[in-house]
Formats: sequence, structure tokens, C-alpha cells
Amino acid sequence: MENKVYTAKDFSSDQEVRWCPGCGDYSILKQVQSVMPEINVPKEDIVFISGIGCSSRFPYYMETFGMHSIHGRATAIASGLKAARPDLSVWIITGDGDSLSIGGNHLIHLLRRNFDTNVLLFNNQIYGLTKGQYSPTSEKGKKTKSTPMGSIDHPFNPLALCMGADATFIARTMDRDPKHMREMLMRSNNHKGTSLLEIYQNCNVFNDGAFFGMTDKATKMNQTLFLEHGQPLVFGENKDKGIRLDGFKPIIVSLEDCSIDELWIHNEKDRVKAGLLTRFFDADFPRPFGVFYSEDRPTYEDALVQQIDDAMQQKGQGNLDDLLKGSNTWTID
Amino acid sequence: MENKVYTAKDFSSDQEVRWCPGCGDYSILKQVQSVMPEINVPKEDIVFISGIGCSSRFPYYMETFGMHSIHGRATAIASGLKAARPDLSVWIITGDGDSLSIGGNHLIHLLRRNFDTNVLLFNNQIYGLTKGQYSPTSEKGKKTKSTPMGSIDHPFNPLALCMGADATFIARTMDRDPKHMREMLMRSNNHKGTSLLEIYQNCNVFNDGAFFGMTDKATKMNQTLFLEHGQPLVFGENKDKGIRLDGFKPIIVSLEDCSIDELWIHNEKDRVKAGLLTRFFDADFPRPFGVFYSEDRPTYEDALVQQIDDAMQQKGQGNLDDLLKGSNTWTID
Amino acid sequence: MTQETVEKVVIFFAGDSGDGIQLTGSQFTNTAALYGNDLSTFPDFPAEIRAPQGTLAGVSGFQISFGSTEIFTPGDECDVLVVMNVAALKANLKRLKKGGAIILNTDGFDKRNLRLAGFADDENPLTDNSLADYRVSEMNVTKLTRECLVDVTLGVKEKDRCKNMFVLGFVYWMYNRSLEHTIDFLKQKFNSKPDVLEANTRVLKAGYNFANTCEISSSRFDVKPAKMASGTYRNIMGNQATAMGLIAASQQSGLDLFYGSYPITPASDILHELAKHKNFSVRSFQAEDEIAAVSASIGASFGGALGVTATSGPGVALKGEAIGLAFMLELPLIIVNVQRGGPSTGLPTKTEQADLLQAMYGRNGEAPVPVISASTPSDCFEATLDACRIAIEHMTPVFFLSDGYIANGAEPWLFPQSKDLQSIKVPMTKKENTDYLPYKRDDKLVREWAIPGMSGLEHRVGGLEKEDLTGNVSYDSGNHELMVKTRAEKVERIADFIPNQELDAGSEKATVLVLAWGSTYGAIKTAVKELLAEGYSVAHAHLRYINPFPKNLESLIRAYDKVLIPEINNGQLIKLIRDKYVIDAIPMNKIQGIPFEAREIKNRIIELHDGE
Amino acid sequence: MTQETVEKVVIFFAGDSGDGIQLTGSQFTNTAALYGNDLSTFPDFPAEIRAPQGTLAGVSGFQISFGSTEIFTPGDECDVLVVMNVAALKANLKRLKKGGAIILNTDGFDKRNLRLAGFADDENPLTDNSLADYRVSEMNVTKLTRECLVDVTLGVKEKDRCKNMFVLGFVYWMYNRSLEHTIDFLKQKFNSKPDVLEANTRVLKAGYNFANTCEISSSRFDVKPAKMASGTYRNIMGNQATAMGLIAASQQSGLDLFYGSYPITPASDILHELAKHKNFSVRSFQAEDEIAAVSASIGASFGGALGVTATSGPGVALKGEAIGLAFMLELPLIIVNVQRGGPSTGLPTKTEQADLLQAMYGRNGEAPVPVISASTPSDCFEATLDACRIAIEHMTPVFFLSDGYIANGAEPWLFPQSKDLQSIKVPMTKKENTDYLPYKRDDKLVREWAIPGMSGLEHRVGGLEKEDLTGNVSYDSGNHELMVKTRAEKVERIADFIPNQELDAGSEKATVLVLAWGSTYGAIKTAVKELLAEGYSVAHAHLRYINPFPKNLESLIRAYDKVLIPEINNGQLIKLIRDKYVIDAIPMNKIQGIPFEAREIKNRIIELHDGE
Ligand SMILES: Cc1ncc(C[n+]2csc(CCOP(=O)(O)OP(=O)(O)O)c2C)c(N)n1
Ligand SMILES: Cc1ncc(C[n+]2csc(CCOP(=O)(O)OP(=O)(O)O)c2C)c(N)n1
Ligand code: SF4
Ligand code: SF4
Ligand SMILES: [Mg+2]
Ligand SMILES: [Mg+2]
Repeated sequence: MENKVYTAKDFSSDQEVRWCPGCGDYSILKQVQSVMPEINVPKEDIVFISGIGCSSRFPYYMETFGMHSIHGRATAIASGLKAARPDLSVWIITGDGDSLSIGGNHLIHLLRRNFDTNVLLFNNQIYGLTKGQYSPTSEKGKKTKSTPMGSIDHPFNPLALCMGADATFIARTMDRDPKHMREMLMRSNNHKGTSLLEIYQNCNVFNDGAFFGMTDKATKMNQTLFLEHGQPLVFGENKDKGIRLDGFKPIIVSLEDCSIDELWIHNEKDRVKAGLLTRFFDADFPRPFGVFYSEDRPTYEDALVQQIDDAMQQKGQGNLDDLLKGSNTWTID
Repeated sequence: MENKVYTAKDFSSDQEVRWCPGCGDYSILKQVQSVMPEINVPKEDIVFISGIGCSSRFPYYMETFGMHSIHGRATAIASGLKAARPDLSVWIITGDGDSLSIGGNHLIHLLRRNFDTNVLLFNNQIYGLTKGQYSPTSEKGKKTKSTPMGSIDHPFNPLALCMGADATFIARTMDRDPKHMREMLMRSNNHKGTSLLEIYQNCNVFNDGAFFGMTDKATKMNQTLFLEHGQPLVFGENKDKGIRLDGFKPIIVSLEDCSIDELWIHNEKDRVKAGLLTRFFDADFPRPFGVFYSEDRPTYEDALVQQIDDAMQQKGQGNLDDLLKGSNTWTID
Repeated sequence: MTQETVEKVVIFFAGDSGDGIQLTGSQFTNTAALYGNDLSTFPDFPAEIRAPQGTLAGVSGFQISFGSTEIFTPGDECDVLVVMNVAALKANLKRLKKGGAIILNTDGFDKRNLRLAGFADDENPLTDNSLADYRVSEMNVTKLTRECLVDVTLGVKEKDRCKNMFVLGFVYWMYNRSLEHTIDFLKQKFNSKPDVLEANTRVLKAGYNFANTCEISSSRFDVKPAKMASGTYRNIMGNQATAMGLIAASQQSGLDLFYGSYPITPASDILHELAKHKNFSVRSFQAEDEIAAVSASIGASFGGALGVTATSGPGVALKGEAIGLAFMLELPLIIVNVQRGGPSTGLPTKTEQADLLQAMYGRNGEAPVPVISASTPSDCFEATLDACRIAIEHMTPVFFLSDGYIANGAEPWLFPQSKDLQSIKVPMTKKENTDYLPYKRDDKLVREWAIPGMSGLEHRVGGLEKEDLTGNVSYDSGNHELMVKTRAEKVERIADFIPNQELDAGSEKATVLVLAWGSTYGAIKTAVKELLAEGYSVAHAHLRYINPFPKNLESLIRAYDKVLIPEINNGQLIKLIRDKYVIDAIPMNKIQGIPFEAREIKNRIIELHDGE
Repeated sequence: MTQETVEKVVIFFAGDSGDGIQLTGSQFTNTAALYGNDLSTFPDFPAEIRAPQGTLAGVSGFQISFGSTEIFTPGDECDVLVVMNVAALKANLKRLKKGGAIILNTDGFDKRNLRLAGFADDENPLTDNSLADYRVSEMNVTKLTRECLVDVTLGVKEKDRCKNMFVLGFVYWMYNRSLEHTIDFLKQKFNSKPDVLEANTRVLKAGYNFANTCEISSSRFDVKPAKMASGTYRNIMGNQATAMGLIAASQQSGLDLFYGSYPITPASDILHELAKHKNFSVRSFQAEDEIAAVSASIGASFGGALGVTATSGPGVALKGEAIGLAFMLELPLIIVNVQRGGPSTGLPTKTEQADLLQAMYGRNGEAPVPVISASTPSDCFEATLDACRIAIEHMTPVFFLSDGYIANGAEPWLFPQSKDLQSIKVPMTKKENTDYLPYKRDDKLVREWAIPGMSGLEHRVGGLEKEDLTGNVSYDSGNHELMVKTRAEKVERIADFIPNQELDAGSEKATVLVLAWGSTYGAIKTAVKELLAEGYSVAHAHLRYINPFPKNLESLIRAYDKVLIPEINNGQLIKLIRDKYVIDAIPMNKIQGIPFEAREIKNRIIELHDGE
């Protein structure tokens, strides 16, 4: 296979992009298009599968193979595709409603099976396409069209849920940080197994400012925490704060009072610590971004192919006539 | 309401019980029937809702209100029932296939919403009713009718999954320990919110001995660990072993080498430790039984009723004529 | 300048999604209604939430037909097209009749807008004579708006948001309407923002005065009040009426309303509406998906509530299994399908009637479910209430079919008084019934209901075949046949509790009968009325009850030479009629995501009438 | 003792679930087949996995009809009833014809068994003369078995497990059959357990000898080989044949088979069978539910595999939405429905044909899907292969309908050679096709297929309405109508690629035509054959293709005075026929979870024939 050299433009389809002006989806599209040339896969071997939602329009804009499927089922469709065609690079595009409401079951089963696919979960904490109902990630008390008195649902913590489903790769990024997003996209791509990348995405029409504190210049340094494997958890305006573990309890410390050596060192391989990080949700804690957890576990499709190979080895390639004949025949002349 | 005094027999319906002879389901039925008189709820206010599976035949045998519904949906049906009738005591009967395969999504949504219902999850690590296919809790490599070369699915860890879904009460018991089961049933009943009780249940026809090590006299003391709030984690033939935490890492210690004071003290309120306990799955660790985690969180139905009350308070009880009229009318004579 | 009296006018307002077109349209509607016109309206949203400004995809529209005669549809061709930019013109010019009036905002015809709307560099409909067949009134609305607000301390963006008021004022002048209602509305809406209120009011008046003084508008029209039945009216949209019908059913039956739903266009507004009425004890529940929505509703019904679930076609496709369960349980349940363009995701924002066969047959096994449909926005109220009555009194799931056209359409409604509504009798057993059997039936074949909380009546239900009377599980062959037939017969007997089919127009001896259901009502009504006036021998029967059919339907339709069945699908009701009565009815189908026009129906009837 | 030659015998073996009845039946079947009889078999499982021993619910049965003539069904009435206990007798005595033979194990008629089977304390069919109409052979099988194994070192439980061999030996003697085949089978089965082998063989022979020497059996029968087409045969069950049909389609098309399924009775065995054949590159996938199963299959098809999903009615009810997607994508997909008793969970272990209308209409919007059905166990092979051919060559989802009766039934099969199978041409576009358009169609209206990996052919598909040719999203009205009509026409045109409907028996000028589909085949075939022999004017046409119908179907059926449509449902095919041809066909329905008996059909035809 000769390796073509692509540019981001090669991945832009001829379809007019039709999200609302200002929607966070644009930025994600742009970063994905710009990362594609770097993953070193021929364009024709890349497939984007989405469900339904604003975010799920994504495949139409990618000059690759793609399917805009039905609500909540992209994960299941991608599973079948990957089982049939392990050679492809399969990307799943989904929203917080698509993946966590109607599609919750297929998502957790995808994760446990560990098909080598990349899930980009556009979390805008709202139903965009249906014009503004609360989603499973909307905060309690949220007033939306369907909850005029405020939502009474305790929201999912998507990454905690995915950890519970034994995901092998979990990360978070946001629409407003293109560089970090590109890095996370590459990491997702490079992980062998299901990569779950949650992307905070602003829906400026129905849920504007949901992540404001994490993107606004004035606050973002204090409200975000960028994880790097092997590095201490440091954040703040001047990198002057850190997180220390007191037993199982994370506490915020000032680096004036506490040496950097005492800080929690991020370890992507540590499931328990990853679990703790997914719980950083209170107002006084910075929100973590980066790779929370990453584990090597055989993929479903590899095991499947192995069984096929083994079966061929053991029984020889299937012969239709033998099959039709079976083991018990009689002849009438 | 006068309080009738019931006996277990009052909860036995006139339908012949039709599980396979020797099935673990019998023991569960018996314990549930024997616990019912103690929960202090009039019989007519108790409802058992099940999905489909061997286990889901359960409601037919209970002399209460009941519904044997469709596969995987008992949790969703019970949600609607509880929302409409918060006064009822609602019990959900489900199998590992029913709740974790087809019904996975409704289960995790039930848990996050925290309807005050009791889920009894009969985990036999197999599909019983459809005669022996592997289930989402079957171990990798398991040979079943649908996996003659061994299953290649990484199984769910049901309690870990439920923790990920922000369950407020999680416990485990087994068919062969009636006393413990009764205790866990009472604890489930007493928890306000969704109680998830996993019950290890032997399917002696299609998966006999799945929990053998935990029930067999010779091995069970070493392979089981009974959790009690405020008590150290001790187990073993002569209560001679314990679990100590080395950072986040649980290790088995002999009580000869290690004082009991150094042991991990079980705390039902500690989410992180509960998470660790759900991961005790390796052969060399004893399997925990008891209440892993319990948390107080408002229930969905209470919040719903509150909103209805608030609305009545604010707008007065709805008046149909006002509604029909709306705010903008004109008259033609 | 002329002043004419006209009988009926169709106006189409169009502009960018952000231009406030829907508000403009509904203000004009309310004013016309208050004036005593009969009317009918329909919004035309873009498929995208907010497609890029200036593009064809981003155009939002609102059509209103109003008049001094009876009005049954938002109209076929438009008399007036109001456009805020060139994309709006391009997308909608086809709606305007030759010689019609165009009111246009020249500011929306600049280079950028022309490019965004897909015109080549040198093209411009304002200058290329392509509008020669129309009466065009041009005005630079943006400029005029800004000018009249020059001394107001608002940002340009906020000022520009008043543009729609200018156009509205202009049209009010054209149709000789007072600004009063809209000024009242603005006062209420902006009562905490006096400067915005001031700006909007001023621009509204400016538009009115501009029309009055300038030379560009050559005519002014008078549309006299319609002779409508006397009484008090309100405007109503279909989804709103459905929500009210459900609340009314809850009140009339004394059962709490439980509404389990998962959002989907065009059904979501019912959820939004119901969620507002918790003071009616409405329990609205946004479920995780459609299966959970219907399941939760079944659970609620089991608990003694009125369980309702609403969705559109793709959602119904997911609910089939659970509807089968409800059918076996013989519990009340309403499944609302606000139909949209299919198949699959199809055309979510467009209308269609193509889910009728799904409602009839979209389940495994023999599971007939009553099907009720609504024909106009306000009819959704009564049809819903009726569906609930059948569900409760006959202990059965019931499909209620609406569609995007009537769901979002609006019309004046001579709303009823609660005291005049039909009452609903719940077949609840007596508390002290000591020989209660869950599947014992009355002569309607309806089983008695006992719910949790009723002491001594504990029993179990389920989806396995049940033994007659007891409801215990039964694998007996004869019992199965008995139960299948009994359940089918129970649904058939509902025909004894619905009115005979009546003709909506025409006589029982006509040559052509137009038989239809659902939202085709207005177009057919208009067509048949005109044809009758012209002396054609035609009649119109419109079905509310599709399963079971009214008892007299067969004899009614057999009387006609030709039975024409127009549908917004590829032929579905016609399949039921042909199968049931072995009558060679004639299909008429339109599958374009848009309603029939009255003239299409008219032409087809004439063809048939005059013998093809 | 007499020795008679008979043409045809029906035997029913019955006992407790643990008694090895299925093995006994299949051994007898294989021996009869090897002997050259034609035959047909059907197992009758209890609904419970393993209901309590000795109860009615726990009875397992196996019916075989074999003969020297053609055999089309497992038989109506039985000639011989073999029962291991009193529950088995009680549950099945109704099957036995008056004067028939009963072979019974007296040990199964003790107090405990009598009580478990629901007899009162003083009741016992052995002593109360209730079996007087039958020829009863009593033997204490348990005792005899144990006695003959007295010197074998096995536990009592293991010894008792040989009981079925005793009965089998007995019946072999009655029908003059050699033990050879079964002994071979035992050798293979127990080759690592010599003592168990020895015990079974010994008991088998003991049963044979017991019959030979004792006085209780008064007659011996000979059933000569049937005159069957020459060639090599095997026995085949319906689900097995379906699995093979799928593998054959994969081989004939060169597409890998992807099988996404969620277990459900009675479809699961297809999954079990396919999972065994990974060496055919079969990718079997046990999904988390039916929606995931069909979705994964669609994903696989998108990737260029042959995507297949199988289930039963309740599962189909869940797949509707995804099938609509596949229909829009115009990808090959097979949906297998092994129908069972409905509605809802219904009668999961019983048979029914009540999901036809669901297959036709169980989706939102206009989404016609071809429907193919199989009529006998072996026909499942060809019908499946044909369904795959249509799915692939016409780029469409296809429903394949089987049912519990043929899925579990078995018959001899003159299996084909792979070289004689139809080939399947995949409409894959050329790799270098530079002007590929995903929705450009050939004259069959079939689009060309391009799959991931084909450079330069990248494109997107989806569930929204598509623009003609390009497949881009289109909200255009005219395009929508064009696409709806084109997709429907594409399915209609499949009629050009299926054979004309032929008569299975009878002439084109007969008085009564029996028109049917699916597993009613055998009973109708038997009935019509007998009636023709008796001189009645009757014909039989059996449909494989239900959507579209064969092109000549209308003219074929119009030729008859009376068209009778027997179905194991409440009337479904008949709805399609009446709707399509406006022909007043006559329904005949049985809804008992069991097949028609030939005599039922026969009687009804005679009634019709002789003029009601
Ligand atoms: C079966 C089905 N149910 C419901 C819908 C309606 N629907 C479309 S998108 C959507 C949710 C969108 O939310 P999300 O997944 O968060 O995506 P976003 O629009 O926010 O990107 C819903 C409910 C549908 N298309 N299909
Ligand atoms: C929609 C649907 N799909 C599949 C089935 C078939 N089915 C019945 S029970 C079951 C799984 C049973 O397993 P589990 O829930 O673990 O219960 P168990 O029998 O082991 O108690 C399946 C697949 C069904 N009844 N309905
Ligand atoms: S509605 Fe929200 S998520 Fe959807 S396109 Fe608009 S801004 Fe983006
Ligand atoms: S199959 Fe297994 S789970 Fe089902 S009743 Fe029998 S022993 Fe119990
Ligand atoms: Mg969202
Ligand atoms: Mg199980």
C-alpha cells in the first residue's frame, strides 16, 4: 500500500456544514479533519459511524466512508462493522443523549467487549437536535423545555459509568482547546481497544456556557486540571496549586505549603486513581482533562479472528459439500 | 390501616412452582416469602415485577400483586409504577441476562434516578430459560451452546457497573446462605432508594457449580468474605485471615502476622472502598458478601411528588376550564 | 391606492431562523382571530436547528389563511409573500400565485445574501425582471428600523431584532388591522425591559405608518369577520390540543395522568406542554428511550394511572414489543404517534401519514389495537379524549394518530366547557369483590380492573398466554384460540360504542365518495365544498375510528360508484378498506412531506366524476 | 402373533424430560431413514426447562410418521403411543387413534406418579378400564432394565438411564428393524465409557428380545421402503437447514457471513449451529439484545459482509427501526423470524404463523421489504439461500419466515451438491469506477455497492431521505416522492427474478384452490393428495414469495371459484390477497399453537367443494 500524503482538506466532504453558527461542533470537526492525515491510514479504510443528534451529522462532513445511522445504535453498528472488518479504522460519533440515554446499553457492552474503535462522545449536556430537553448529563435542577420546574434526575457521570463498564481507555477534552483535543484524538487512535473520549462541547443555542468556567480566560486555569502520565497533578493560574491524596481523599494544596513531591502523580494505568479522578465534579475541584485510564486488554475482533483461524486449523477450511452431507446419510437407488 | 400478621405461607400463591428440581431459585423464593411478613407492609401494597427468564417466573409464586413482563424491561416498568404509586413496595426480579444484557440501559437509569425499589438480580452466569447460552456475567472462555469454542466477551462486573451508575445501595448474597440472604433482603427493603442485591444463584442444569467454591464446605470459608459495617475484613477457616490496605492495594494477611487493628475496616459509606471491594474477583481473593455501599440520596418519586405539590401550591389545583380557555380568547355572538 | 374587500387571504411570512418569523405569524394570527376571521396556520421550520444565516436551509416560514368564510387549511397558493431576505424569496416564490404581492426587505438582497442564497455574482431577482409577474413592495427594513430607533439606547443587534415588527406593522396596515393586540402582547412580554418594549412598539407603529404614508403599497384590503358559530374561541395547535385532551381524560376518569416519553420531533411539544401542568397531578417522565417510556407507562397503568406514551414513527418501531405486552395485560394505555416523513429517520420535520399500517400490524402475533385519528389541530382534543375513553372503558392499549401538519398547525377553537365533556367510566372492580377473577369479562368482553392497594385482590399478570377467567399461565391449545379470538372480538365490539360514520359533506347518493382520515381533512373539505357549490355529485366521509371501523361504514361506502381515498402516503387506509370490504377503492397519494392542496384533490375528483 | 405390512405408521414417544425421549425418537428416525422409509418428525418439548418429574408439565414427546409412501407431516392421529409414565399417557392419549397400541412402563404408574399426574387416590387408568379401546402392552421397564444389568457395575441412577433403550428395542422388534444403526451410534457416543456402552447395548437387545419372546405384544409390522427419488439422503431439521442455507449463500456469493443474534426460542439453535462453523469464516455474534443484533448485522453488511440476524416475533418487534434503516441504506440484510405463538411472550415453545403482517408492515413510513417463507424443514435450506440471493442481488433487507414447527421438525433430505446451487452475483461496483454514485441504479433499480477499502469511492449513507443518485441528504418534496416510489418499485421488480407460482397439486381448472404459505404445507399436501385420489376437484398452490407475489399469482387464483387460505393465525396472508386482488378468498384459521391436521383441511375442502 503506497502511503498517500493527506492534508486536512482531503477529509472535508462536499457537503455544507449545517450546525448553528458558533456551535462547538465546528471546532471538533476541524480538529478531527486535521488529525486524520496523521493517523496513517488510507482514507478509504476509515469509517465514521454516528447515531442521531446534532453531533451525529458529523460523518456527512468527513470525506471518508460513513454512516449516519439511528439514535443510539452507532456503537452496535460499529461493533458489527469491526467484527466483519477488523482492518478498518472505525470512529464512532455520538452525543450525550445518543450514547448515554437511548444508547447506554450498547455503549457499555462495546466497552466491555473492547472492540478497537474510537468513541467521540460530544457532551453538551443537552439534547440539541430536538431543541433543548435535558440529557442524562444535565445537572439536577436544570430548567429545560421538558423540565420547566427543574430536572429531578441525578445525572450520569459518564466517565465513572464507563469505568464501571470496564472500559480500557478513558479521556476527556473540550471543544475550546484544539491542541489538547488533537492530542487526545491521537491518543484515542493509538489505543488498541475501545477508546472513549468525552468532549465537552458548547451548545450555544440551548445550553450556552455549560463549560464556561473551564474555557473562560478568567477562570479556566483554576477550574481545569490537565493530566499527564507520570506528572504531578498541578493546576492554577500560575501552576501554583496541586492535588494531594490524603488516604483516599484528594485535597487541594497550595504549592507554597506543599512540596511538589508530595503530590498525586498521575498514573494512567491505575484504575483506582482513575476512578477517583472521574469523581472530580464538585465546584471547588478543577475538572480533569486528558487520559484518565488506559489498559491493555485483547480486543473482541482479535479473539474472533483467532477462533476462526483455530477452527480452520483444526477442521480445515469449511467444505460446503461436507456440511450439506453431514455425518449420517443413506442412499436410495 | 390495621396491621395484619402474616406468615411466609400467606405469600405463597396457588401456582405450582416450576423450576428445575435443585434450582437455586427455590431457596430465594423461600427466603423472600419468609422475609415478607417482616417488612410490615400490607400484602396488597407489595408488587413484584419481573422480566423474562427462569428467575423472572418469580412473581407468579408470590401472593402479592405482580407482573411477569417482557425481557429486560422490569426496571423501566417498575419506574413508572413507582412514579405513579410511591406508596407501594416495589420489588424487581431479574436475571443476569435480563438486567445486564437486554436490560442494561434501564438498570443503570433506574439506579441513577434512585427510585425506591428493590432489585433482586439472580446471577447464575448463564441464560437458563433459553437453555444455556453464555450471559454478560459468564467468564471468558466459557463453552456454551452459543460459544462452542469459548466465550470471547470480557464479562461485566455487575456491582462495579452499578457503582459506575451511581447506585445508592449495593449488596451481594447467595442462594445457599438463607440466613445471610434474609438479612440482605431486609437491608434492601430498608434502604430508601434503589437497592441492588446481587444473588449468586446456581443453575444446576446449565451452569452447575458456578459458585461451588463459595458454597462448598471445604472451601467456602476461604473463598468468601462477609462484610459488616464497622468491622474489620476477616475471613478464613478459623477467622484467621484478614485484608489490609497497602495504599490502594488490598492484600491478604494472616492474623498471626498482622494485628486486627491494622485491617481494613468496612465502611458502607465509603464509595472508593466499595469500589475496591467490587473488584475482588481474582481466584486468590475471597468474594465479598454483604452490603458494599449505601448512600442517602433523594429518590426520584419524592422529588416528583414535591414538584406536584409545589405546582399546586403555586398555581392552585389545576382547573380544566381555565386550561381549556387559555390566556387568549375572543367571543363571537 | 385602492381599498378592496376580499373573502380570504393567504399570507406567507418568511425569513431567516433568527428573524422572528414565527412570532410575527402568530401575532398576525391572533389579531385576525380577535377580529373574527376564521383562519388556519402552519409553520414551516428548517430541518436544522439554526442553519447558517442567509442560506436556503436556514429559512423559517409561517403561513396563514384567514377570511370571512370558513377556512379549513392554511391555503394552497399564497396571495402575499413577506420575505426578509433573498433566500426566503427563492425558497418560497413557488408558493405565490401569479399576480400576488411580495413585500420584501431590500437589505436582505445584498451581495452577501445573494451569494449565500446561491445566486451567481451577477444575478439578482430585484433587477433581473424575474419578479415582473408580481406586485412588489420593496423597503429597506433594517435601515428604516435603525432610523426610527436612532435615539434609543440599545445595541445594533438588539435594534435589528425589532425588524419583524416593522413588517408586521406594514401588513397590519395592509389588512386594516389595529395594533392593539400586539402592543398588549409586547407589554406583557417585555414588562421588565421597558427599552425593548419601547423599541418594538415604536418599530411596529413605524411599519404601519410607513405603509400608510409611502407610495409603495398600492392597495389596502378588508377581510370581514367570518360567520362563525357564536361562542368564545381561542387559537389552538394540534400538540397543545392533544396535551389538553389527555389532561381532560385524566380529569374525566379520575385517573392520574402518567406521561412517559422520549423527545422526538414532532411529538416533543406534547411533553413540554404537559410538563407545565404538574398542578393537574400530571406525572411527566422523560425516559431514557422509547422502550422505557412505554414500559414506564405500562407500569403506571398497572398501578391505576392513565398511562400515556407519545412519539413519532421511529419511536413506535421501538415500542412494538411493549405494546404487545399491554395488549396481553389488557390495561389502558395510549400510544400517541405524531407522524412524520419516513421511512427510517426520513424527513423528521415534514409531515406524512405513513404509520397507519405500523399501528395496525407492527407487533408480533395477533394483537389488534384500536386506532383513532385526528383530522385538524382542534380535533386532536376530542380525538385524544375519545382514545382515552376507549382505552379505559375497554381496557386496551389504543393508538392515537396525529401528524406533523396538524401538530404544528393552528386554528380557532370554540373550546368546550368541562361540564359538557364526555365522562369516562373506569371498570374498576369493587374493593370487596371476593370472587374477583382478573380475566373474567363483562358483555363488552372487558375484564374488571383491580390495582395494587386493593386488599384481597392480589393477582399476577404477564405476557404469556393466559387462562380464561383466572389469567393464570396456560399452554392449553383450546384456551389459546379462545383467548386470541376473544381479544380480537373485544376490540371489534368497540364498534358498538362509537358513533356511526357520518358524511362530512355531500349526499349518500353522490357519484364519488372521498373517504379519508387524519390531516387531509382541510384540503378535502375545501375541495368538496367548492365542488358541491359547482354542482358536482360528490361526498366526503372522514374517519376518526380506523380500528374498529364504524359499523355502518361498509353500507355507507358501498352506495357509491367510486370511492377515492387520498392519503399522504403510498396507500395505507386503502389497504384496510380493500381487505375488509373487497371494494376496489381508488388511491390518491402524495408523498412529498407536505399536505395536499385543495385544488389537487378537486382536480382528481373532477377527473373521476367526469369519468376517466 | 400376526405380521402385517402397513403403508404408514405414526408413533409418539413420551416420557419425563429426563427419560431420553428425544434420543429414542431420533434413533428410531435414523433407523427408519436408513431402511428407506419416507418420514417426518416433530419433537414436543415442555415449556419449562425441566419441570418437576412425573408431572404433566414435565412431559417430553417425539412424534414420527414413517411409511412406504410419501410422508409430508408427522401425522395427525397416532397408531402407537409409547409412554414412560402415567403423566405421559394422560397428556397424550388424545393423540392416539381408537384401537391404537399403547406401550407402557408400569413402573411409571405407581402411587407417586399417579399423584403427580393429578389422579385421585383411587384412580388408575391401568385398572379402571379406561384403556379398553386400545391395545395395551404393559411392562415394568425399570425392573426389567435393572435385572438385565444386575452384574454391571453402575449406579442405579445410571442403570435407570438406559430405560429408554429397552423401549426402543421393543419398538424395533415391533417394526422389524435391525439394532445395528443404534448400536453403532452408542459405540460412538460412549466410546470412552465402555461400561455405559455395554449397559445401553445390553438393554436395547433386552427390549428387543423381550418383545420377541413375551406374549404381550400381539403383532409385528412391516413398513416397506418408500419409493423415493434415487440419491443420497440425510435427515434435516429446519433450523439446521436455515443455518446451512446461510453458509451456502456466503459461499455462493463470496461474502463472509456475519450472524448477529440474541438467543430466543425457537431461533437460538441457528446461532448454536452457526457458532460451530467458524471454519467457514462465519462470524457469529451473540449481541446484548435484538436491536444490537440487527444493528451489528447492518454494520457488517456496510463493511461488505452478508449480515444476517435471526430471532422470533418479540425480537422482530424490537428490530423494526433498524430494519427501516437497512431499507434506506439499501444494503443486503436477512432477518430470520422463526415464528412462535404470540402475541407478546405468548406461547414461546409453540408454533404459529402470526408474524406475517409484522414482517410486511412493522416499520414506520413506507418501507416495503421482500418476504420469503419456507414450507418444510428441508425447504428452509433453499428458501434461505433464495432470500440471501434476493437480499444481495437486489440490495435490500429481506424477511425470511420460518416457524417453530418446521424449525424443530425433521425430514429426509435429498441434499444438493454445491455445484448445483444457484450462484449469487454481488452488485459490487468496479474498484476503479470514477463516477460512482451511491444511489445510481441499474434497470432492476438496484444501486451499486461500494464498501470501505475501495479507494476513491468514499461516501456517506444514512437514514435521512436521500437525494436520487448522490445519496446526499435531501429535504426536497419531489425527490422524496421519487425515492419512496423508486424503493417500492425496486421491491416490486423482484417479481421479475422469481419463478412464476406453480401448482403443487391439482389442475388449473379445479373448483377449490388451497392457497397457503409456510409450515401448513405438509398437512395441505396430504389432504389434497388424498382428495385428488378420491376424485375431488381441488388444487394446491404454496407460496414461497409473499412480497412481491409471483407475477402470475393473480391470474392463477382468479381461475378458481373458491380460494381457501388456511393459516395458523387469525388471517394474515388472506389480508394481503384480498387487498391486492380484491378477491373474496375464504379464511381457515387455527390458533392453538399446533399445526393443522390433514383431516381438518380435508374436511374443510370437502365442505367447500360440495358447496356450503
Ligand atoms: C428512536 C428515536 N428517538 C428519538 C429521536 C429524536 N432525537 C434525535 S437526536 C435526539 C437527542 C439528541 O441529543 P444528543 O445525543 O445529546 O445530541 P446533540 O443534538 O446534543 O448533539 C433525540 C431525542 C430519534 N431521532 N430517534
Ligand atoms: C425480546 C426477547 N428476547 C429474547 C428472549 C428470550 N429470552 C428469554 S429469557 C432470556 C435470558 C435468560 O437469562 P437470564 O436473564 O440470566 O435469566 P435466567 O433464565 O438465567 O434466570 C432470553 C434471551 C425473550 N423472551 N424476549
Ligand atoms: S442546537 Fe446546539 S449542538 Fe445543535 S448545532 Fe445548534 S449549537 Fe450545536
Ligand atoms: S434452567 Fe437453571 S436457572 Fe432455569 S430453572 Fe433450571 S436450574 Fe434453574
Ligand atoms: Mg447533546
Ligand atoms: Mg441467568
